[in-house]
Amino acid sequence: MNGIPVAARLREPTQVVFLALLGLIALGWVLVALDGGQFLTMESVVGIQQRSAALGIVAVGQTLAILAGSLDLSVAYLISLTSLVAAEIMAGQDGNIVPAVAAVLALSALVGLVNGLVITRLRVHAFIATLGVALIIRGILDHLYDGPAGKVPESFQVLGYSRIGPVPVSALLWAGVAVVAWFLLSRTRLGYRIYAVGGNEEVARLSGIRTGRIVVLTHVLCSVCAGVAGLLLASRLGAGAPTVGTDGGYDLESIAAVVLGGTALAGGKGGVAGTVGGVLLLAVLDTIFNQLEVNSFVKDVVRGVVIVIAVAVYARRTKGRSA
Amino acid sequence: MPRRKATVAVFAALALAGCTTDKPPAAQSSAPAASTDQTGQGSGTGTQSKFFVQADFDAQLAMRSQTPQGPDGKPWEQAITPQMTDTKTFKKDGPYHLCFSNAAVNNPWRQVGWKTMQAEVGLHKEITEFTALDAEGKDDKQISDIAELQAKGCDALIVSPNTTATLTPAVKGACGKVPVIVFDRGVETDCPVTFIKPIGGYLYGADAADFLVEKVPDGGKVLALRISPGVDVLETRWSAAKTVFDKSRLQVVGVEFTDGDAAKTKSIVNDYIQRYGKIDGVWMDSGGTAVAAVEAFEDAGLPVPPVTGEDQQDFLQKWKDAKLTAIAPTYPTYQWRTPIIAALKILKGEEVPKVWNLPQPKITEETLPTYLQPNMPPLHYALCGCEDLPGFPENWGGKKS
Amino acid sequence: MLSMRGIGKSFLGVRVLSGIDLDVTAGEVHAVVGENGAGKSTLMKIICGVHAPDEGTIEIDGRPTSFGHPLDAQRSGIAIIYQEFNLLPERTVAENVFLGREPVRRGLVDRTAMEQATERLLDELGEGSFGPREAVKRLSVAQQQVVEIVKALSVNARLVVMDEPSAALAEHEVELLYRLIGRLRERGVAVLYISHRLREVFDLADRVTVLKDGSRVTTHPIGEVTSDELIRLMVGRDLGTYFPPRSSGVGETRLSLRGAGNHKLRGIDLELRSGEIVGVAGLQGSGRSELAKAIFGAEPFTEGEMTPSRPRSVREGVALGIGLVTEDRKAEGLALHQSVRDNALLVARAVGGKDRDGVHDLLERVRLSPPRQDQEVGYLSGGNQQKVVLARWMTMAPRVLLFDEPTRGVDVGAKAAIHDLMRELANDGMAIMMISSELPELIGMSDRIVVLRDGRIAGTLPAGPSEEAIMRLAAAEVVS
Amino acid sequence: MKRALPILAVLVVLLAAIAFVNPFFLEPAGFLAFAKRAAPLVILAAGQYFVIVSGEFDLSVGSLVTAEVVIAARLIDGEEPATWPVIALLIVIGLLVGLVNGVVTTKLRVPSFIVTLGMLLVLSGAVFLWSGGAPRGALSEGFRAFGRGGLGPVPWSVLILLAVGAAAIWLMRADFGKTLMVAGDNERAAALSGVRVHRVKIFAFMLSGLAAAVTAILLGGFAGVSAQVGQGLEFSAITAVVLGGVVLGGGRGSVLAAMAGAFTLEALFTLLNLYGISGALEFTVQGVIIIVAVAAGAVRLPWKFTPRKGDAHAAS
Repeated sequence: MNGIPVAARLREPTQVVFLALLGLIALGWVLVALDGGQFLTMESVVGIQQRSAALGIVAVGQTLAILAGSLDLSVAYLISLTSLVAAEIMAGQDGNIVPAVAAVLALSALVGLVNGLVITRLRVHAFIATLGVALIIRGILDHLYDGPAGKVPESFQVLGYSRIGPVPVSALLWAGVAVVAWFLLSRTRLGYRIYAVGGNEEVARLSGIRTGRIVVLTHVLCSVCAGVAGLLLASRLGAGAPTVGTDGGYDLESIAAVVLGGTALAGGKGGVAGTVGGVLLLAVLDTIFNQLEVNSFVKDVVRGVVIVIAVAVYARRTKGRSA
Repeated sequence: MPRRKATVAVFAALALAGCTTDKPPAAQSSAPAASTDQTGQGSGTGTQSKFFVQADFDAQLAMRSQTPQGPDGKPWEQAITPQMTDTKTFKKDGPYHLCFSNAAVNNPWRQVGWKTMQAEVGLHKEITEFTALDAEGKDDKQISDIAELQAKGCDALIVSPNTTATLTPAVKGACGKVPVIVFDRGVETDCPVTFIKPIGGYLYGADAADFLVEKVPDGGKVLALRISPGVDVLETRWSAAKTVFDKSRLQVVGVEFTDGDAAKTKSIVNDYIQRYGKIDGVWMDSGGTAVAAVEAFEDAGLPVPPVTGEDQQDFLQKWKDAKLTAIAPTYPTYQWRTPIIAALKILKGEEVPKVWNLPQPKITEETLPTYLQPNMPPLHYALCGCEDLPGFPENWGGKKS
Repeated sequence: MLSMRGIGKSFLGVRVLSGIDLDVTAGEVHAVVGENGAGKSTLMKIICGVHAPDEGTIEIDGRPTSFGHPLDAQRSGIAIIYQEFNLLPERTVAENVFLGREPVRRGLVDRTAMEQATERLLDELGEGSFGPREAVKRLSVAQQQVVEIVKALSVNARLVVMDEPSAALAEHEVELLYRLIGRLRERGVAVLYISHRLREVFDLADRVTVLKDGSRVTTHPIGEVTSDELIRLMVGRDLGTYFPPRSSGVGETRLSLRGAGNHKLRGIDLELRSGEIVGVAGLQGSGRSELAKAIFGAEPFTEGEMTPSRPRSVREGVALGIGLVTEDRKAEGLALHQSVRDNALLVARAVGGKDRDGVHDLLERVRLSPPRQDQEVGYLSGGNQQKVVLARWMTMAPRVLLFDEPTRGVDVGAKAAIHDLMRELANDGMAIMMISSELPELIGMSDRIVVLRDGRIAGTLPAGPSEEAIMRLAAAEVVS
Repeated sequence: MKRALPILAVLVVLLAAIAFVNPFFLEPAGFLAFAKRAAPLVILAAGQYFVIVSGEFDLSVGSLVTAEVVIAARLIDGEEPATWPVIALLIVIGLLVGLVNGVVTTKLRVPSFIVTLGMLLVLSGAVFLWSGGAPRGALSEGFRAFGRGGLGPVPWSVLILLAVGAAAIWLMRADFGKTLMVAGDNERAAALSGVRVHRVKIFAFMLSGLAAAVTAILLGGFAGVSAQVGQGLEFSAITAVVLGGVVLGGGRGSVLAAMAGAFTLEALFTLLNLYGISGALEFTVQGVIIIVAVAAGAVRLPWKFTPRKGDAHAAS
């Protein structure tokens, strides 16, 4: 009972997801070897990171929203919008990078603010509120853009393409966002309060926490993460694209990754580490499928089953402990 | 995904890049991109798309009358006004390992094409390995896929880009390492050895519009149905049609987006029938919902006016059964055979066209019987060029008849 | 430090408190005792800022104060420890203790400081069984209580209000509580201690205030009263309240238990007979509600015999003709957004009972006023809500009906109506078991009273025992 | 009925606005055409209602509709005699998918949001895996008749809608509906009254699956085979239900109001179309209206006296 090691702060599902990740890598190794290929080549390791960076960043933001007992279905459209805003403002000019990044961050923060205020002030269920905002952004996108637009200067594409050894810059960005979020959750008052609000809003209120403000802030942060993902994608694509967010399925997939990482959908429980594991798990799964050239329909089936089983396992563990 | 039948010529793409730099350096997010066509109360065709490039339009229409070079009866090996390019530097001995980065297989057109390509690969014994990655319609994944494929020791890389501008950097990156063949949608670089495409979207849109201009009496009301806004390659089809309609005496009473949803299409057509009493022609930017549009007239108990469709079996069948006045411009799926053929030519050091313009026939009342294949599934594309391939028709979902 | 004068409070026109005076001095353990419904909880909620009083004044250190929010009370140095803890199970001890007021250094939460401070407080309380980094969900109930107390101390509370703190604790854990309260007193913290358990009151308190029917009866230094006197002061009210006449005759045995038990109950022998109302007394945590739920099948017995048979589920219980009127109407009894009719017909619908038209008569029979069937239950008074629950069970004409605190939160008129109904049902041949912490009710209604203590039957008393007799059995420690 | 009043009022206003622009709408044929168009979504919303009122979500209905249409096309393959057996099979599949959703949600205690999200992925993957990526085969004329044909001037889909609506209302008045409501409102109280909460919820999911099957039959009939027939329908259905004043979280709202919500949504689309709001901005308008409607708590009648909730509950 006494002297709980720091490691215990890694909540159980986090361990499960990383164990599952190791298991999956081992399994992938065997399968790909049987198929006559090599699994963890330099390219596939880089590929895993590249593939997971954008989803990873969105999922980190989504983690915050879900921890606070909310969720955000508007991220996919926001990503498309921010990629376009970034590319259009940059317009191929190095000098425009800073204003473009600033505009994207401001815009996404604004969207998050709207999400948060609609949920807390107008008391609309997060599901409906963010779905509504998603529709609003979709209309604006459709109205303003005919297709990919804008141009990202070469220097900004460093973000999407360069790498340091086996580590792409985009993965570093993701790691940075994750570390910041982890730091926020574990070392700042805001983080503590996000857990409190998601865990039990009444307890949080009785402890003097302004719960509404916390929810709004997490939505701002979640949207900003989506904005950062939009920037990353703009740099990858060299332009903004009105369908990049929805094609990537970043809304439901980010929620799936968060839940796969052991964060409870009801909030208050989980963390960024698990989400990182969840995203990596999905990316490794993708890589195995890629190596084996499995068609995308099988992938969907496997993904769906994996997500449900994972959450069922977490539910079982929780039950076992409380009994 | 509606972005199915992509086509942008390299120069169109380059012009597009030019177009974006022409834009005012947008200072805020609301910097208006050229707005899409507004659907006013029968106010006509709206403003022209920013994607419209007159020179490309003219070039494509000119190709319509030119005779393609190449073997008869094998349109996938033919080319229109080819500018050959030398490939000796890529020459190497077989066997070959070909790689393919596919944008997606998420719609029937791509499904038919993908099966055709696989069958084409099966024809060539010298291809011992064929690695294909499906980007599932995600630009970001396709960029990673292209990078991953370069590491697989491919002798040639075929790319069907998910979007034009956004895949350019990835393709550029690959060009230095292997011969790259791009088809369907283009990229904004001329580094690929060859770019394979049918003539293009302007021709598609113009073929359909010309037909209506011819068949619909002056002053007739035409409804234009588009899949969705914000899809670059579909813009060319519409902008060409718009150009044609603007010169005609037809009245375009509406330009509507259907999301490629048959039910929505039917509802929209129904609304227009109610509002205007009579619609004299229907223009469509793709065929997926053509049958639904026709059925809307049937269900309303009205004669079906001249319509445009595509080479999908269900439309061709409907055309025959209901004796429609119709035309089906095509964006042929046989283009999926050409990249394999091109890759082998390149690896054998034979010259290939730099821009490989494939013929882009339209199905007319006269040619309808040739293309109609009742044993094929409803969403099969007639111009697959796959009839002579092994496994036909079962692999394409058809029945032996 | 705390001084209250003339505090009064009403809910929906029902007077709950009137003219309460209460003084608490620093370093004092002040016990507040009284029956259920005497107004203790309301008083506590006023002290802690949950409710605002309708009349009267509160002074802290001589300064008049009014609390609009629990936080105001907290800032004034008052902390409350509820029966249900306000803790986040997923978070650590230290995080819970400093929730909402985390220490910050250079913009970051100073976890070290937080954990050290928690550790220090835990040490001061002599608590070494867990550390500040332990997740609260891993702690026992007693340990969670310690966390609540540490939380109170960390805000430098000068007055800690404890509402039935021992209710959820096992015997050995109560020792820990004693020690904690001792430490609080040493630190000069005042403790307002609400309990039924007189032994605790005598062990801990410096002074004791007795509440009855919303008024203060008396305040005494503990040395000046005996437990018998205290019991008399608490309960010694005029029993002139009307109760329906007792049963005319007891019939066949409807249900009997032999050595029945489960995780909470041991060796229960009990018979419920037609026409008889059996009262069940016991302190909180003695297993009263668990007994009802076990008989009913919601938390089934795992050992012993029950005839006609031992239900393993609610549906089996219902099939045996057993009904349960639960203690917590809002959490376990009613679907608050549904209509009276839908709530009343719930059991009939759940088990496929046929008689639906009778519900109107039933609602009239339970004297629902007005007997509107389409009203949302959430808008009814507590008494009417209880009548709806009762009607629900009457639809299936049960052989045995179990009542858990049937008149809690019910106004006087409805109370009498419910009592009448219970007797009526017994006279119609039903076997009735009634759990109540209101002794006069128990005495007035029961044909026989079973007293539970620590999950066992401590004794059975015939009709009309004295309240003292019940209390002695229930809280045996006092006299033994 | 009373709970459905506000949304019915909104619906009447929208319908009036449509009729103002398009007088044909007032004629029986015009209105029937609208009802026919709305029928699939209304039926789907009715199914979704059961799940939502029990406190759960069903995100799988959209891909279920697509799957059903693809299955129908491949199995019928244009053969008239296959129509009825395949329709029976579709209904079984719908019920089965609901059963799995319900069992995993209740017995394995996985949040229904996740369960049905997983089901969405599994269904869309599995059906195209089976059909080889694109729909194949064809629907028979008999099958199409449900979406296209009619009994005299009345479309079959309207008749089916009426039957489904009546059945849904009847179900909600029957024991099942009442216990479902209570299970969504207070699961514990329901269980302690002998309600088999798990079974009731599973049944709700099965109803949603059944509604998806019927929707698939109507949509497939109306518009033919398509690979994207069900795309986004799950969100439309949930939106419609919520628009009808049904509360996410369970226990409140009527099925009539949910269906009226679906009608309203459909009327809104029609209206935006008629007034020539650009196809692009349509979504924006839709998003704003949904948020505003839900924020306004469209359910509560302003003129109906109800004591403030806190007061009544505080005293109990």
